[in-house]
Amino acid sequence: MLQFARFTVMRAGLAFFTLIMVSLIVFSLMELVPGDCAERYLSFKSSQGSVITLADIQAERVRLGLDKPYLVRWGSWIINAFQGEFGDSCILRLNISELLGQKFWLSLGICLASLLLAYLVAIPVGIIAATSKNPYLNNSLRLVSYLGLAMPNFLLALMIMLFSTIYFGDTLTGLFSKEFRDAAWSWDRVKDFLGRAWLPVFILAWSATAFAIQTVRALMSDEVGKLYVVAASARGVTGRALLWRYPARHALGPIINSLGFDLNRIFNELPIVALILTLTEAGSLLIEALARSNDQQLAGAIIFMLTAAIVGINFVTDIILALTDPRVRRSILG
Amino acid sequence: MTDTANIDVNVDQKLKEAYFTASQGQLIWTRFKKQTAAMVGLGVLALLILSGIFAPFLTPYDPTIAGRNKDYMNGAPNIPSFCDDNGCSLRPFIYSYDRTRSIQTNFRWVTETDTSLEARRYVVFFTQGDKFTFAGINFSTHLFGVDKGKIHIFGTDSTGKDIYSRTLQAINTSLAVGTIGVFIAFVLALMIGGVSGYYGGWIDSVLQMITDAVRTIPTIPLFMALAAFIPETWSAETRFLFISIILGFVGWPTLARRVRTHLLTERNQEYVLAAQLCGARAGHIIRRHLLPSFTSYIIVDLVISFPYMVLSETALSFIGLGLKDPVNSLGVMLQQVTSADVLLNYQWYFIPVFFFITLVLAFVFVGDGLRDAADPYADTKK
Amino acid sequence: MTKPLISVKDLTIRFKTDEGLVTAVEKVSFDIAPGEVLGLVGESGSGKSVTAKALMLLNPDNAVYDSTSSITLNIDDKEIDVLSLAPKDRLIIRGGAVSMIFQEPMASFAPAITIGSHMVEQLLIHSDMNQVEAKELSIEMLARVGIPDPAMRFDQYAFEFSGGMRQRAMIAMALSTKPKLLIADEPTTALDVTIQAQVIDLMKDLVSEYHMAILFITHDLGVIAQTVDKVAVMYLGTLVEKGAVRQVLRKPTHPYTQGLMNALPKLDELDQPLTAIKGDIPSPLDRPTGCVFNTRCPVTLGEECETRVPVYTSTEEGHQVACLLVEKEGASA
Amino acid sequence: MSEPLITTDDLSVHFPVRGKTLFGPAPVVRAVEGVSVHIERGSFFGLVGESGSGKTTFGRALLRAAPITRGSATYSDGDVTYDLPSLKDDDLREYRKRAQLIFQDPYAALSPRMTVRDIIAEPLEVMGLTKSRDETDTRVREIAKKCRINLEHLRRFPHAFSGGQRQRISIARALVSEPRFIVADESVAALDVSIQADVLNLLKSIQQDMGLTFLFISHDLSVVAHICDHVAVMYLGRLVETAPTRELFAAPRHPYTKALLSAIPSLDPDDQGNVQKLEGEIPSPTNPPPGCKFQTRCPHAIDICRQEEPKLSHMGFEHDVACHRWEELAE
Repeated sequence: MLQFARFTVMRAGLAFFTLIMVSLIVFSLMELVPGDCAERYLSFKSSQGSVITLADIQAERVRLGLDKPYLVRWGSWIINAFQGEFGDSCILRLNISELLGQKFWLSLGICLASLLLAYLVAIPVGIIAATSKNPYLNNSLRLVSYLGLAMPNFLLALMIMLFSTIYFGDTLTGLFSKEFRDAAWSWDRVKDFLGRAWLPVFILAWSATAFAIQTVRALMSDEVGKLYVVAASARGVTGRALLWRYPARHALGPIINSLGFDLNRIFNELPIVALILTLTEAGSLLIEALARSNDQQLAGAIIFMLTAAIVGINFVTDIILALTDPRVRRSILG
Repeated sequence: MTDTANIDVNVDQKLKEAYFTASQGQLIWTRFKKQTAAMVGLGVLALLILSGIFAPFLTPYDPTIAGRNKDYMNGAPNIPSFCDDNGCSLRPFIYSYDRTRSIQTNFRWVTETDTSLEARRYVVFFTQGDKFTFAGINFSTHLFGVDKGKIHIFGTDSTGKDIYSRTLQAINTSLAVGTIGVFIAFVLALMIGGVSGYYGGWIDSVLQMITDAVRTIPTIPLFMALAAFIPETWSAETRFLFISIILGFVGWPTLARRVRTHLLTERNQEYVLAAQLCGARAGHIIRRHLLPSFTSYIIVDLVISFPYMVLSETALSFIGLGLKDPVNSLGVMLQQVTSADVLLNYQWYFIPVFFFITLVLAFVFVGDGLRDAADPYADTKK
Repeated sequence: MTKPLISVKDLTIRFKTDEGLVTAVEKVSFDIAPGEVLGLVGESGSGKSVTAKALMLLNPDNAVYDSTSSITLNIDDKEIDVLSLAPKDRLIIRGGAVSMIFQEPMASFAPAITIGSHMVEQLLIHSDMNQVEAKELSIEMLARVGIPDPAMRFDQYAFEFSGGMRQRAMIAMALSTKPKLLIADEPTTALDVTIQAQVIDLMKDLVSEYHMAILFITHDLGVIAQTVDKVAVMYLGTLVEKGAVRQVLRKPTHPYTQGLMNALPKLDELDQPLTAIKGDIPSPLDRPTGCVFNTRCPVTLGEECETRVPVYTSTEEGHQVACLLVEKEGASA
Repeated sequence: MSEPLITTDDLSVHFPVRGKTLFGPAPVVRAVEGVSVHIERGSFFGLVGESGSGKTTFGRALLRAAPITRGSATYSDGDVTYDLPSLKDDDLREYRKRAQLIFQDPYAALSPRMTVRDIIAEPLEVMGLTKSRDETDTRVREIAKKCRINLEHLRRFPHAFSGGQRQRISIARALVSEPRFIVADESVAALDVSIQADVLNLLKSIQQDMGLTFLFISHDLSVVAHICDHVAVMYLGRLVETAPTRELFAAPRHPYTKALLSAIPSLDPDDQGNVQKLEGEIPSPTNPPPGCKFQTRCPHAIDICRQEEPKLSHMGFEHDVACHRWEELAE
């Protein structure tokens, strides 16, 4: 038990270290970008008609603490970030945590739902692909899963949207119907949300499923060929027990292990799908911050939070593995 | 009877000797050739790459605004035919058309084709047309064209640019972006993964931590953040280079991990120890043992990571952060299908989409086939 | 005369590969009586494992059994035609009346399932025991094969066992359903010699206690000498010699068996030089015609050996040899 | 008695265990602990032990392929003398010409990407022993002929060969630089019996032809008995007994050697062997028992065995044994 606690603490330390590394990378990249927050905000102001002088920019810099050395700023940024405080957005002048708040969690929820959907499909399909001896079934499953790779999410999203516009007259876009957009959470709003959220979830799951099928298939093919499966069938274990209790169970570990990186891949697609489906509630900020307004504070905060979510998932999956897989447990506990 | 048997034995013997003296590369190729899907993929891929490289020659018009057909914007594809009501011709032809737009047509373009014999436009080969530079030399010969007017076999876009010409050009660009991206990622991966795998120990641990940290950052959001700051003043070519470089910079960690794993397994092979026990220096071991054993894996890795580079470029261009006119890329082409108008009225915009899907599929199949062929256990799995 | 427990006749197994059909086993016939231990000896590529797996229909799907092949299992006055068993009837040869232990005990236990869970699962499949009874019997079996603290070991995983303990657990598991025939595929090859001695002792004890028949597969003639009643020598998919263990080891008659004996370093004859069998074992892909051993045989008759497949000649009661030379000598004598 | 080629004194090889230890000193595997042997010039020296006995590590330490933690090891062939633990650069490279290794696994030891000719020629090229390609080819052919490799096979790749042929290629590579000392690590263990005899005979004839000194590492006592002049037995990193082959097999003194000998199954079905069966298994080298390392399995262990580690004592003509009770037990 003590060793397990030690492992948890060490693993948490590693996650923490990763986050710090990530924050440094993200922060540095944001810094490398030409222009800083003061310039950006004031140039935005000037485009609105205000008259801005160099002195104004300098004053704004001092106010934002941009005159301090790089590492000091990173330090204060990271300390605040760990408290969930990202300062104010460059352009919108609003507190980022408030701005993101619920929207971030909605995005995360959608991504996790896609991940879940992807594996709900991929695990049975991958297992069938790995164990079936029918070459036609195998090849067609392979082709379908490759199509998932070759047909990018945004194209699929687009197609679905266009078709639905033409044939149903509903764009299926957004996460809420108009009447619920700014309403408080209620049962109806939840229903409305679910009625609309399935599309982004489905689209994000599309290529995630293709990836997941490949992973499951490869892992299962490895496991199925192992001697312990032959030994089990020599003991009279047959059918589903032979499949689930033996290779499937042992392939599960690496799958759980890869969940964090799968989430990473889904996050990759999120902004693009959000853009097409005009997921204003969840994704617009991302697009807005990243692509439109060059808001480095906001962009940094979003990327940092996404990464934190992945690091968190990786941490959780490692702990789950350590709890469930005796081999991992052994290597930890010695 | 015995003679033929002897010949058989001889042939058999020769085949065997060929197998025995076949190098790893030849063996991989033999195994690769057995996979139909991968071979088809390779054929398609070769075709696409070649048509990308020779795009200026294979296409009739300049793919940029310079080559546009002012009189045929958003025009439907012209399909050459051999026969019509007026009889047949050995030379394929298309018809002349006349496009009008007025209040009667709701301000839409309406095309009237003139199907009379005189209005036929015959397809001609090796015709002179727009100038282009290939390998530093100026040319103006194109594979085909028509004797009068213009031919657009995939139709034209809203500015009158020939979609066929743009598509082939786009393949070229996307491949180039992918190549530069993969190359940069590969060089980084080789350096970082190589150092990590060759030295091992704490250097390895630290580098692994950094690689893992970089790997957790979702690349496209990061990429968007970076690409968004590309100054508007940059030329299309500079943007192109910059985007390829960014693609390479975010793509290295996965490759680096694989390089490291290969290196670690390879380094502990007994034949490497045998060379060390001969007193071979690190340089000799790397050159003679590590690199050769490595190349097959690296090629597989590169081929497999290529479609992801192309996909990333497409995604970026698609949201308008990537390449811009006059540079055509598949992403730019894909971006144009985003309006409902296209689906309803100008379906030929979707033609490049199929090229894109085919290109990615071809890469995936070839990569898969190569991986199976290079897998040393492929034989024992039978 | 009692019926043999299992009777293998003309077993021919080919594998479908990219290079066409590859013959792994050709016309192998042997019987095992109840309580008898038959040793199957051969080097790599001799097809001994393929033969053993055929008894449990464990060969991969690309294995083709020749139509003349038959494997008959006689249990409780019932004759079971193994090769035509439908998948649902295969329980009897898979852990029921026939059990198997493998060369690599580490790889034959699933790494994330406890030893006990493996054992209980098998008992639940093959008997009408409940979970508690199955666990009791499993612990009892673990104790019987000499595993200390069996109740604790029951809940451990294969990687927590040492090599010898794993093989003991494997034996305990194989015997828990009281099979009539135990197939032991190189059970001691992966073990150190002192551990091998322990396992052999254990197996000898268990044979007399459970009165079961064993098909013992190994490449080690010493192990054969110490464990079996009868021996069958395989070379490149063919049985070249079979007989009682004393007959075969003291009077090896087939040139291959003789060659094996001469090639084996013996502790009590340190001065005798080792005589290798010339050449290499041919690949199953180019199986020699005629007598399979003709490419390496020191006393080959030339063309006749290359063209004619020898039939079995009895040199003494129960001792059979497939060699043209022996055939001729027998005829002239 | 001829001069020793290799002399070790108290040779030890320790490896740190790589693992997740944040606190406290890293545990150490004492793979080889305090081994002292003499390997005479021109002898065939056998090293026997079960898995985990440290025999492979010892062999590699003599080739400087494993780090020597403590003790001394000297190589002396009459021309040169090297102190192995302190060998540096040039001397080390010179030593590599004189000492070579033959591996166990004939499949892993040959690079699949080089032809047989290139594999055998590699040491010559690396060590700069030949000046021209022709000279290299001549040397390769000579040695290939000696190892009974078909000269037409030189342009083939290793995948064309069976285990026995590969092992001959491996031997040719080790011999091409004309070394004086060869470590053969389980070099016949992976081979079938009918092939094994051939390779053993080849090794023996080459040793006599070229006047080589062999350190033959094996787990198989009967093979060692046949080919070696002198045998050393290792258990858990320690040398427990060493003697000329005849002497050792006729009168083993250490209880472990006795058990090892009696565990070999006899070819005679009626010879059940004199019962000397060992209980238990070899302990882990990370956590060896106190006192005599064999005491956990020794049927004769008494209190002193559990407390004090026995020293190697000289008990007769070149016959040493490390046991507290060998004298009583001999009676």
